[in-house]
Amino acid sequence: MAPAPKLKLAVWKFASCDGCQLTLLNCEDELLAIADRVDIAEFREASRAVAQGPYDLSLVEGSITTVRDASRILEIRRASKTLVTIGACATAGGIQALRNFKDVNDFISLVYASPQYIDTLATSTAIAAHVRVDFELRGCPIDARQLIEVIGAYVHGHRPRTPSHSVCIECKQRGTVCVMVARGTPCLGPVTHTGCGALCPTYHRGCYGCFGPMETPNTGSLSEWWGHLGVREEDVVRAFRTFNADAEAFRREAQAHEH
Amino acid sequence: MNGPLSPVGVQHVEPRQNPYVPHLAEIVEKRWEAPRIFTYRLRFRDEARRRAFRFFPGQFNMIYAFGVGEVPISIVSDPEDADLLDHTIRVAGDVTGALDRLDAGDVVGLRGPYGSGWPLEEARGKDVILVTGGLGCAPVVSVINYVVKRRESYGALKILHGIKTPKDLLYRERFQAWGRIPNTEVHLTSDQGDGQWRYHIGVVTNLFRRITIDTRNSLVMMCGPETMMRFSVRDLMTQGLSADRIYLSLERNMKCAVVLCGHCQYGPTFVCREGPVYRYDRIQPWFDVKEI
Amino acid sequence: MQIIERSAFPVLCEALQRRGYELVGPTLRDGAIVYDRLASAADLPIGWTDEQQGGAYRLKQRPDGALFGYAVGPHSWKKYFLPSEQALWRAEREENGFRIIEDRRDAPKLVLIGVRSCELHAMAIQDKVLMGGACVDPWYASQRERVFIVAVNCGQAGGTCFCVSMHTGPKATSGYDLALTEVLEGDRHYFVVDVGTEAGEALLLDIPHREARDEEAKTAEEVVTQTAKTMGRTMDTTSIKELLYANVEHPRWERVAARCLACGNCTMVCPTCYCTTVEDVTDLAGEQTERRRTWDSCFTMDFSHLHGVGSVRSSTKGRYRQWMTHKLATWFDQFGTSGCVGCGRCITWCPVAIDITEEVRAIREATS
Amino acid sequence: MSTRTITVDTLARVEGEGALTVTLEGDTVIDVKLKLFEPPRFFEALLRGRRFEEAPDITSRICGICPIAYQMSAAHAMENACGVRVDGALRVLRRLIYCGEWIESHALHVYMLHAPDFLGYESAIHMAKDHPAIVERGLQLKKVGNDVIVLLGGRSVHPVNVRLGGFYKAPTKLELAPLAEKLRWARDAAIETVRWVASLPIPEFEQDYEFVGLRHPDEYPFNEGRLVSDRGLDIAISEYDAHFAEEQVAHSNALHSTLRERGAYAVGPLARYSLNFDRLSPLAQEAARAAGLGPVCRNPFQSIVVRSVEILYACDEALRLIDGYEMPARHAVEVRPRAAVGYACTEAPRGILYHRYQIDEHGTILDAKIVPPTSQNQKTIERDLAHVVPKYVSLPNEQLTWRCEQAIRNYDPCISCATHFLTLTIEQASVRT
Ligand SMILES: Cc1cc2nc3c(=O)[nH]c(=O)nc-3n(C[C@H](O)[C@H](O)[C@H](O)COP(=O)(O)OP(=O)(O)OC[C@H]3O[C@@H](n4cnc5c(N)ncnc54)[C@H](O)[C@@H]3O)c2cc1C
Ligand code: SF4
Ligand code: SF4
Ligand code: SF4
Repeated sequence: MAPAPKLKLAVWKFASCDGCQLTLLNCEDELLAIADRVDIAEFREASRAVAQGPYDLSLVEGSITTVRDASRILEIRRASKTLVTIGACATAGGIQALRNFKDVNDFISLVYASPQYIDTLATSTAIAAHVRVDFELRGCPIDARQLIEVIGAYVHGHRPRTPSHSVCIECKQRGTVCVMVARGTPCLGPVTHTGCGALCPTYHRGCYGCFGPMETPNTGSLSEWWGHLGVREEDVVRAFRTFNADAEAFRREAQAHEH
Repeated sequence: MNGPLSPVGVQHVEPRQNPYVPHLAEIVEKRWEAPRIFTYRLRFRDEARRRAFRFFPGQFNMIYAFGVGEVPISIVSDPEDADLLDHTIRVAGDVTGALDRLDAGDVVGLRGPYGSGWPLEEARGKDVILVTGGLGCAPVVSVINYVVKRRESYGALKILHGIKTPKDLLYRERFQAWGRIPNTEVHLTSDQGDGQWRYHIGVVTNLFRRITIDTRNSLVMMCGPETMMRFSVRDLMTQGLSADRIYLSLERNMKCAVVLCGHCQYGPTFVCREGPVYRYDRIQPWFDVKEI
Repeated sequence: MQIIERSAFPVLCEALQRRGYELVGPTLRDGAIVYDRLASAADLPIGWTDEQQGGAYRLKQRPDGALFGYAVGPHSWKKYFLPSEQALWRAEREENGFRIIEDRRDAPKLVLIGVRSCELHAMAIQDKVLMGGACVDPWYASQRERVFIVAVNCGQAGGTCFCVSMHTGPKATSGYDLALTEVLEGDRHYFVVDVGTEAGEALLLDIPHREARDEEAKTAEEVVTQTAKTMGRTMDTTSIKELLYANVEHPRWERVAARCLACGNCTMVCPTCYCTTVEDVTDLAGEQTERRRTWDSCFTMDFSHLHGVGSVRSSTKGRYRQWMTHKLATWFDQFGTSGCVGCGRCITWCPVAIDITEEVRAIREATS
Repeated sequence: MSTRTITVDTLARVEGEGALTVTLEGDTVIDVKLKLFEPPRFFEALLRGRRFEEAPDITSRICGICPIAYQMSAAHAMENACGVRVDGALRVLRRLIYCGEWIESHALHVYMLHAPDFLGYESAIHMAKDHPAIVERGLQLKKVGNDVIVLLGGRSVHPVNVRLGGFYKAPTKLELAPLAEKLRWARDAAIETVRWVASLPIPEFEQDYEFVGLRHPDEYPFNEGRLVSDRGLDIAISEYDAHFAEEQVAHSNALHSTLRERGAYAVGPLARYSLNFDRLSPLAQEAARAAGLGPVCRNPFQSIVVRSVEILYACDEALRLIDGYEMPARHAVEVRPRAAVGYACTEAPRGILYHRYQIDEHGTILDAKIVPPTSQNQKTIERDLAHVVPKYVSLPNEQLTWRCEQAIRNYDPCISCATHFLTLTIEQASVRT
């Protein structure tokens, strides 16, 4: 039972807030152990040192929003044996994908004095829309325990064990009281992918869906129930249109309520 | 439908023992059967455990790979020689993948035996018809080995095996060898043929027309994809075989194998308790229902 | 029948604490009455009640100082016997293989305060599942041996309760050390006590109590009868197993599946649902691993995953049918009892108010 | 005269993506370009039409390193618009969670991003090989900061508990208690940190800045105060736009923030410290003096010391806050929308973060403006570079480049923040395969 060989890791960034990469640095207790087990070949946020590819494992943060990035991700894919996307930007386009529902030129001129200089694509898209992705780790931001699980899984050669059921199951496992049933607070937990530890309900707040859709999201039934709770149509649209707005199930549900 | 209907192995359980803890077993030998299919010959480290271990063909063990997980795998060796336990494993996903990375001398966790076995006592003196499909033939290999070793106690042995394409044929030599055993027929069929395929072409149920089935003195044992078994059962019954003469081995997701985790429910039964080998009439109402 | 005055109730708790028991029982938290550790009887939700409907639960203040004036909440006692997470064993890599280590400790001594009749039945059902077979869940068994149960006969039915239909309440009939009926009459506030075990009897000796008068015993009886009359829900259980077996392909399954979120809440809150999954949790170096068991639900895709097949029950229809049929039908064949005690939790805590009694009714009506 | 160029294709150990080009003719710097090619994400535009209570969660996604700063600026600006003040224990909790962010962000910068420069390591992970105990201390210190955020906010990146008017759920006094023990350890570790960074080889490099920061009557500033400078600026936050402007600079196509009357200015730890030394706790002041700092510090390379002093202050302050905490009666004050404009400026770890929102009577956001610290410092960073390069011009390119990077990292620039409004220059940086 020889230990697995050292894995060559690269961390890449596209349009994002850096929070998912930071999650790796936030594994304070494990960081040096990780550095022991993997060879960090490229991780700009943490190191000047860069090593040439190919890489065994590439962690990709951020969405594709420019022509340059659309070609850069192709090169990264070619250089990576395994490519894992981390976070809502990389798996669903992130909050910046809200532009996908509007005319991007309006956005540019709102923010910039000289819009003609801006090079940006009309959409913000997930990495999987451009290249083959081996595994998607959800969350805005990702969860540190899950990130360690993913790295460990590739170090030891099995698939990451990150369940894809609803937030509710984790919520109940923690013994949290359901905010929707006990307070009438609209909650996206039943259609949202687990992984955060059911944070929002624990803090008495409805889940806002930052891990994106769960494995079999019945968004229509939930929206209907929200209607009984007094949530207006436009607020249903807003709820599905945040950090995972362009994830298919959420996109469809928002569209269904947009009049 | 209480209690198992097929023989159950001697399960040695102490009242408050932790049923999830496996025993360590050493891989004595790793033998390749086909690409991505291998047989482990395992031996418990603990001598007392080794001595106490008794099983029936058709039963399974839970095999544990360090740090990855545990999976149910049938025992294919002979029950009279329970010192060394053979398990034929097809590399499927995580756990079987991790098992594949091990080799002779390495250690796995092993607990069992669990579930029901094939009706080999009842089959004495009768014809035994084995129907298998695809890659799911490991459990019936134990029957073949058992019958072959006690050849005179059984009637005709008819082995029907269906695959999708010729390249899915595993153990070609073994099939050929079985075919040479007295009073034994082997019929192979492939859904599609190719230039080299010299056996039948078509689905496995077509083979029923190739053999004579003594409906009063035969037991059928089958194992394979559920769809294949569904069609086979239907065909055999139209040929006059009664439901209580058909046995099949089923699979369901399994976590504990000791009726504690709920995963392997099959209608009113548990595959780890009433199964994996079921007499067809006992599950007949459920067998045609989707998503049971 | 004995009488304990309200004023002596804290003494009962203290007497148990003196015997080395930790108190667990209902208490207010996060907008609901949950089960948790209690420092003393003062932590009970005194003067509170709940209102329950499908998908809705609200706390309300009561005009009186009742200690147990509410129905069951989101938690069930199973969390103490079958915790949502349990380490089964761990292992360390060694020169020639690995070493398995079991860290088993004795379960703590707990006194469960305010256990309802349906919950006692739920425990009896889980006893069959987790201790009645060839293999016993040792953690469950160890905790079951180390509890003292103070049951309470329900003085009020919840909006989603149907124990009367399931023959599991509202009066506790077995499985307790002491069973109390809380009586509030004008300014009198007392408990009528049924003794269930010798341990219960011995405990009584430590606290002020007296023999109940006939009219007191009758009042207590009256409380329970009244509760039985006001059940929030009913379910016709006549030949229910046969009904469901005959209707595995009923169109109603599709209709409920259209509403069901497959979120799994119903299984999590159900006091009898016991399904678990097991996973290895490993360190990065791959030197240590722990086998960890967690609550699972038949509503997840992974639950019925088979390699090469995917999820056997990939449709919500298949999963809801599995759940309900298990509760009300297959459970009988598997364990010789119903899997449902009529506590109503799955109705209250279903985020979209799917109602098991309603589903049974729909299938029954369409069939007859 | 010969021309020499220093280029860094992708800056490392900063948050976000940027590049640097310095062009020299002989010993004279003729051009400095700090290009931020992080793609823009249009936050100000996508906020339009959203509801006012969404601003804290949405804007926190501008930056994963300082989400609290965004949540605080957004919440305060909306409360300002609606005429609500958050006081008492809720205000205490807001200061406390900000302390957490300062500790985590500063510890990250001091140990993981900046210190390796002084000792010549590519990264803290490389540094850990020779100095394991130091790096471990830094990680644990950072962790205590995160622990504060996690307890109050649920998670360290984009915490979920902050809302307009306060929190979704305020902790009990008992729940806060375990933090105190960790913070006491952290305070000691911070004292050690100040000592250690003061011993690093810090270049002499005094610069002349206009320091801009918040000033509060009796506190070291986090969420409130007037906006002041050491050259006489003293304004209410609502006057920000009258005094500050974004300027288009020909060489980089980037918008730089400037003071209308006087041009470049500096925000961040140096500015905050120099404007508010008298508001630091005695322990922090003492540590600063022992480390050789005066009440004003104009050497950007010493920012690592100032940051460490601020870590110490944040630990000290957090302990004080926890000690005096009583759980509030309500988790949040009600904030009712009204048609108005709201302003707020808070002290993010990297300096002031300005938010301005216009909302309508239903709480719909009509207009948003966000000015993060890094864009305010950008002009000052370029100026520093123009002075650093001549000073070290005799160094070989590789070392001079490193020195330049270090000078940029003095500011702990956060490019993810900056580019939500900065024009970008596309650099063809390719993947090394
Ligand atoms: C009674 C019984 C006997 C079996 N005998 C054999 C045998 O002799 N040889 C052989 O190669 N295979 C046999 N199998 C199938 C074998 O158990 C699966 O191939 C194996 O579990 C796949 O695990 P994995 O981790 O490699 O795959 P993954 O796809 O990674 O599966 C993940 C997990 O799901 C569960 N799971 C997936 N597929 C199955 C399955 N078919 N049955 C039960 N659990 C599953 C397991 O817990 C597994 O660890 C048998 C299955 C059963 C139920
Ligand atoms: S199925 Fe529903 S009513 Fe029945 S015991 Fe479970 S939670 Fe209670
Ligand atoms: S209903 Fe589902 S979760 Fe509950 S015990 Fe049955 S199979 Fe398990
Ligand atoms: S019945 Fe209700 S609680 Fe159960 S899975 Fe469906 S939606 Fe969730």
